[in-house]
Amino acid sequence: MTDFEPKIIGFLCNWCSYAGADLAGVSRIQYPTNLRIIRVMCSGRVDPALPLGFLAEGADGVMITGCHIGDCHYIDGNLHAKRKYGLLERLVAKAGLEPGRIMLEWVSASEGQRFADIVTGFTDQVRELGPNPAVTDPCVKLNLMAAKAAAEEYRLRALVGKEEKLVTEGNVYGEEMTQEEFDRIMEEAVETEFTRNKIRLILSVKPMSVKGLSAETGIDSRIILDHVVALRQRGWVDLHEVQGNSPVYRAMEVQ
Amino acid sequence: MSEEPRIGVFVCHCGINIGGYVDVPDVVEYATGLPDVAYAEPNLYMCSSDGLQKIQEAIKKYELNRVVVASCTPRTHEPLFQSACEEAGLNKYVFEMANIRDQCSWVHMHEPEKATQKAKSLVRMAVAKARLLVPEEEPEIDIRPTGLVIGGGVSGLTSALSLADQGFKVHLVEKEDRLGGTLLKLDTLFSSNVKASEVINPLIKRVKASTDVTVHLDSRVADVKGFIGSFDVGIETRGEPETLSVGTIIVATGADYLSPEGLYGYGQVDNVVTQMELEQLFKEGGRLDGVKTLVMIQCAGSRNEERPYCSRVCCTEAIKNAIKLVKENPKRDVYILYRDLQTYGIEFSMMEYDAKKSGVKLVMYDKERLPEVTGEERGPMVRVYSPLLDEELTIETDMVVLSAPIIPNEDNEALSKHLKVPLNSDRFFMEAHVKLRPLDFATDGIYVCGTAHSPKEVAESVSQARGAASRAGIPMAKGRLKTAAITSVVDEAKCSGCGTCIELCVYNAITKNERGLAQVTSAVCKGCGVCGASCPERAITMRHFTNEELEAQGLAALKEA
Amino acid sequence: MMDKPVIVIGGGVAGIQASLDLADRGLKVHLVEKSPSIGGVMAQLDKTFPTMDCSICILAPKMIECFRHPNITIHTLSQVKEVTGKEGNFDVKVLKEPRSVDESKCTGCGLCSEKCPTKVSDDWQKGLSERKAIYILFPQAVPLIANIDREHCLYFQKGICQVCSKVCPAGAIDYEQQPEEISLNVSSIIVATGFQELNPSELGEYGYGRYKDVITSMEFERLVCASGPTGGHLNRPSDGKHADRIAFVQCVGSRTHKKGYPYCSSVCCMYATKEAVLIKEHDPGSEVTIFYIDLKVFGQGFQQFVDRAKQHWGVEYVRGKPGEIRRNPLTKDLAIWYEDTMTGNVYEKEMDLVVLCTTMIARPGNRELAGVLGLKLDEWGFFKSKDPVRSPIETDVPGVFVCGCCHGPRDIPESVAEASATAACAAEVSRRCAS
Amino acid sequence: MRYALYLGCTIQSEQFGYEASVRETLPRLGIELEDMEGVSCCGFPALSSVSKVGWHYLSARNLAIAEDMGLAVLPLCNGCHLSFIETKHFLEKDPELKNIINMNLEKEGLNYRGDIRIVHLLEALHDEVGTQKISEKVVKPLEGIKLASHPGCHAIRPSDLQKVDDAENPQKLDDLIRALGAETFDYPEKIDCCGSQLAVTSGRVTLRIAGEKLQAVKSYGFDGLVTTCPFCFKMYDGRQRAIKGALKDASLDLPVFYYTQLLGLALGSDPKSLGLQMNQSPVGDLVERILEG
Repeated sequence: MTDFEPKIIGFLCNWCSYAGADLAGVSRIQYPTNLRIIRVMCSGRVDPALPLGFLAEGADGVMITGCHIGDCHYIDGNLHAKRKYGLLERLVAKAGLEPGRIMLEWVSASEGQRFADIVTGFTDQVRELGPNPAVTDPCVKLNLMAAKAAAEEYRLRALVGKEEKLVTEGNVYGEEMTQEEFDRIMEEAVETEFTRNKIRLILSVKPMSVKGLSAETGIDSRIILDHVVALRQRGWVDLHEVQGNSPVYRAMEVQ
Repeated sequence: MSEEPRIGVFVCHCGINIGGYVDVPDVVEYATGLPDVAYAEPNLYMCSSDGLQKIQEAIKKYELNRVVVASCTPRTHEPLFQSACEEAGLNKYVFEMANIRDQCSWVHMHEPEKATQKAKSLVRMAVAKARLLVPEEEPEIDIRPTGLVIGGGVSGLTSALSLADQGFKVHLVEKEDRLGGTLLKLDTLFSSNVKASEVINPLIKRVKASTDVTVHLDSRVADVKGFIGSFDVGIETRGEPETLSVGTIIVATGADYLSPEGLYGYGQVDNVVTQMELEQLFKEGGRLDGVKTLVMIQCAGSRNEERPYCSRVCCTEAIKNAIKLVKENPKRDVYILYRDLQTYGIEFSMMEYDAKKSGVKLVMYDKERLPEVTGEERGPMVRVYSPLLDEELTIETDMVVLSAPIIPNEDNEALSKHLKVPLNSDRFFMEAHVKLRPLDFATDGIYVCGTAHSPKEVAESVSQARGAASRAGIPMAKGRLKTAAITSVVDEAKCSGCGTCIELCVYNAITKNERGLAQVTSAVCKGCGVCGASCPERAITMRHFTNEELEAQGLAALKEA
Repeated sequence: MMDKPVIVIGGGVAGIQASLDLADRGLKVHLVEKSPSIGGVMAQLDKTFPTMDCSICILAPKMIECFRHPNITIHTLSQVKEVTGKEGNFDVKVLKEPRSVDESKCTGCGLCSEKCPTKVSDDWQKGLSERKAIYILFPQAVPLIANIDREHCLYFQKGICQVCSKVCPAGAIDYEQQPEEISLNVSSIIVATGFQELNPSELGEYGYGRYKDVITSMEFERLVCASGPTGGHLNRPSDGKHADRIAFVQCVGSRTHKKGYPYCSSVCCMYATKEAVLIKEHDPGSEVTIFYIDLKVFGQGFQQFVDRAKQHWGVEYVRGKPGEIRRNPLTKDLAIWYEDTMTGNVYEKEMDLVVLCTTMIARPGNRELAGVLGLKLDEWGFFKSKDPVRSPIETDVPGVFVCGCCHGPRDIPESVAEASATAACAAEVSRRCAS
Repeated sequence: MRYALYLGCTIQSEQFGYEASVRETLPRLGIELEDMEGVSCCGFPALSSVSKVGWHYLSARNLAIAEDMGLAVLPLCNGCHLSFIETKHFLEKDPELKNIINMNLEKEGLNYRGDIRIVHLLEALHDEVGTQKISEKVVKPLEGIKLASHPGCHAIRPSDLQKVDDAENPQKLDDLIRALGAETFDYPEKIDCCGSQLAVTSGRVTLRIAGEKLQAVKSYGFDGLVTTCPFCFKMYDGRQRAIKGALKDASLDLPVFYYTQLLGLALGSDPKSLGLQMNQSPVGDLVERILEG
């Protein structure tokens, strides 16, 4: 474990965090070499599907940093970053990956030292966790791919996109929703979308029956059946053949 | 760009800043082996004129169509290298930087091997992105050289005149049947005690005389279409609709004064008036002769739970009038009951001392124990507890003057909806940034000044009005506006018209087109990418920071050298 | 572009804003700054009230914009020495002090200062830390170019050392540089020379200069700033112990007819509130008290900011100006003596750190500049505008405009708005001259 | 250096030690003292609080005598010094009052011009002789002795009159103490009032004010307190026993000196010639220590 060097990817917003990272350099503040920085204009631009994809591909940790709340160059982009990160956290949990592998922090352009401290801390934390299991364990990888797929689906994106407004200003009818209510709906949606995408991925490898899927995923076959029905309605899954008297399903190519 | 990518990689030593810790030749050699890299070379100082020339030579010699520079931070140097590429005939958006100084050599000075490894992977990431880069256009839009000023008070008039003096046509829309606004109601103005009429009348005269300013009285803004450069503003003049085609809009709608019904006996006890009414009495003259004792009460309706903000001008206004009253008749007893004297800055501080010298009695009261006004035979009777004296004073007065706060116009709500610009919690117009963009709205081409934004005295409004005219004049002076290329673009085939992006965009850059689908006005888009990251259908692409490009960067990072 | 350029004197936030407004509309601008970098006082602030924005974070992009802008020429270490002519046609002579570093070669790598053997108290950090004799004013300096302080440089003093020229990878060190005179012909002149804080040792009050733990608000800004000498940790200068009990004293040198100045500096109540909230954010357990005469909450959102400081952060506000700050000679602890004028009670409270919010005063340089430009000063050395109500930013000299704190204390948004206003004036002038 | 020596009432009626030490030491520093004929009370504080004219008349009269002598006047007492300074200040601002006073002075052939130089003992020693010269003349340096400096209010306030030393941060007496080889440092109560002005009206308060300062001075480890004002000296020295009683603090005993007494010891004068035997605070041991050197 000692010689393990985690691969860490960091999304930095151009205006505060990236400048903070530069300041760490200008001030010659040293930190571990593991971080690989991707510059984005705003932390709110970080689509949860991106980090999930990197984790699936074996990144040991992903950090996202933006301007402090209130300092956002785009007024409230970092608020949306925060909402999206919420979804990311849920999906990482669903995929059974340690929450410590992702991080969202605010770093201003004047916080060179803070940036270095954050990177150092996160690197140590990930080093502690050890290598990303997705590399060796195909189940975890499958989960992460399912999570990524879920993050790319309409339902979760629409929910997260509306979250800020729903819980601060309310819906079109002006009904404000408490964070708790929203979280409940979100959690349910995440569970569903994650499972359905997982089923679809499994079926895309090889056709299976509901029973088989249940065995593969450890989920009650009745729940699997509901999902399969829904997936068929979406046109993502279709009947492949009937073995004995149990139908076998396959994933459809989705354009 | 259809043809095969041919990437040139240029690695900077930056003296010893990079070269001292990162094995630059090794990085160059490594870069040469990367996919689609046609050429790579080191240089002592990439940013030196010699370095830039080398890039341009290489572009020609090796027919490069992508350029990667591995050196310092793009925040300071990207534009330099981009223009070098442009001079060599490349579009500036096929350029990418790898920050191997500020974010590598300088922060890993004690681990040269690892620093070199990191530098390689930063270059690998940049190359991965560069392969996918495409040329971007910076579309230009026309800016109509005509400004719209909403509001014909001192701010609006000043803005309009400045715009005219800058050489633009101006439409001035005023809801009343005459120009002048609040100043018409005032007698004198602090700090110089100049007659309000001497300030406002010359402005009105100049505006009326100006051939560049078209005045629309009795008019209101009914609806607003378009964006910076080409706003189509529908106004109604006595029911008559008209559409004004303008390039920029200045909001100078001013504010109102609270009528403090029920406060301190206002409306119930005789001779309890507001500062505005006192100004009116001054204008009419005479009626104050009988007034021997007069009490002014500050914060009458402000700095409380209902209206938390301080109205800024009342203390100085009261002091101005108090001095006037005692100088008129030194036997007069004039009290100002205040909480915190807001006599800020030099002139107002001096007025405060003048008041004390002239014998104006300043009595501080406590918010927890407000003064009381009751109607008596002789006139209003004031009871006030002074914490400093620790006793309650009872003052028999001839008149009580309430300093009622400036409050936002009730039609701010409507106008803010038409212009799609926000109001703050006090219902005044809210600027783009409290500190550095006090006169702009987040929406390009719309500006604010004067008391429409918050309570202000005349001089501050005049400065702001001139300032707003400068801000509005900038795009109009340029005539054409080069808009950023790093913007969102909607793939209509994918868009379902859910409107999520429209709600998310603080710049109102996204609207629904006639088919109900989202469309980005790139002139207005600031390129943050929030919409793209949120689009349920993933129908929005972020130019120059596409998902594919970011994905490629990340996956390249995960590959080991 | 046929139009003549405009000269902006002073590279603080006001000067920067005026320059950008003019340059963006296509006018050439000469931005003259007497220090080695633009940025002014705002660059030294940690956060800004009432939004708690990080000051340098929001200013730095504008500084860089100035630097990159094709229409703006920045003249650092420069001062205006002579002006002739009139509106539309001023001839201006600018004197540029030698940097002793070739601006075209220096890459701002900072190696020179790293190796320079001479340590000097760092004025930019308010003397709370040291810099070298060759130095870059601050990390975000624009231009990011080193500068030799000849007063302290061993080469200029003793003719020895020359380490910087030996280590400079770019060969940018140039000991031979001479003062340079630049002649400009401009259509109008914008004055934005800003202010400075009163040095409270002039007052004798409150033991400033005698007691290390009595500091000014500007010193506090550096002390609490992440890029400051303590990396943002609030440690007492005397012994480095963390400060848990902090007092802010308003109106030090202000609103008085005895020693000091009779006027109110407009911003102290609010920046003290900001600084108090900063302390509470870092360390909610600390006790912070603000002593004031009248709480100036006249700006947009100020009252709400103070309410938040009181209710949410538990900052204590005491109406009363402390009589005296005493230090126990054995424990070195400070005690502040004051009367709470709302109750009439007198207290003595121990404090770890006392921050004096001192008067914003005019820059002494104004006198010379006023002479050069033919402008009037008020009795405290601030530039006088033509008319306090009608033309607050114009002066008695047509074509010369003033903005920001050089004509009296004001906050950042006011300075920025005024800066834009002067830009409008300058634009109007160049139009008049064109037609 | 020659001065017209103005002793005032308090010194001549009870503070003989001060006069003695001054007459013993100043000449040894090259300061010649000339006595003033026919001087009266300076009018402070008794008269000044009831009759402005009477007070300024008395002060002006004394100053006129000094002007006649063609010398700068050296009032030993802080009270007299303040009285003179204020009279000079007010008569400059009020020529009418000056005339009235001069009309009265004429009767005894006196005239107050107003160009008189008024010099405080601290100024004479610190600014005119100089600490350098003093320390050169020291034969018995007061080494290892910690002395608290008490300049006294009237020597430094009100600050906007031309006063002896900085009202917020007086240092001259401290410098003079150091010049004798003794040690001193700032302490919070340094510029606190001795309370003597309240003696007449509210004695107990006076004792408390003076007592708390003495306790503080002791707590900082000072060996003694030094002043040049007879009023303050009276409080701390003469009434120290009363203070002990009032504060019920038996341990409260602190040697109190006139600066000139310590100056004398340092210059090697005989303690008797410095009137030290007349000090009522326990100075004995400390004097011993100094003499033994």
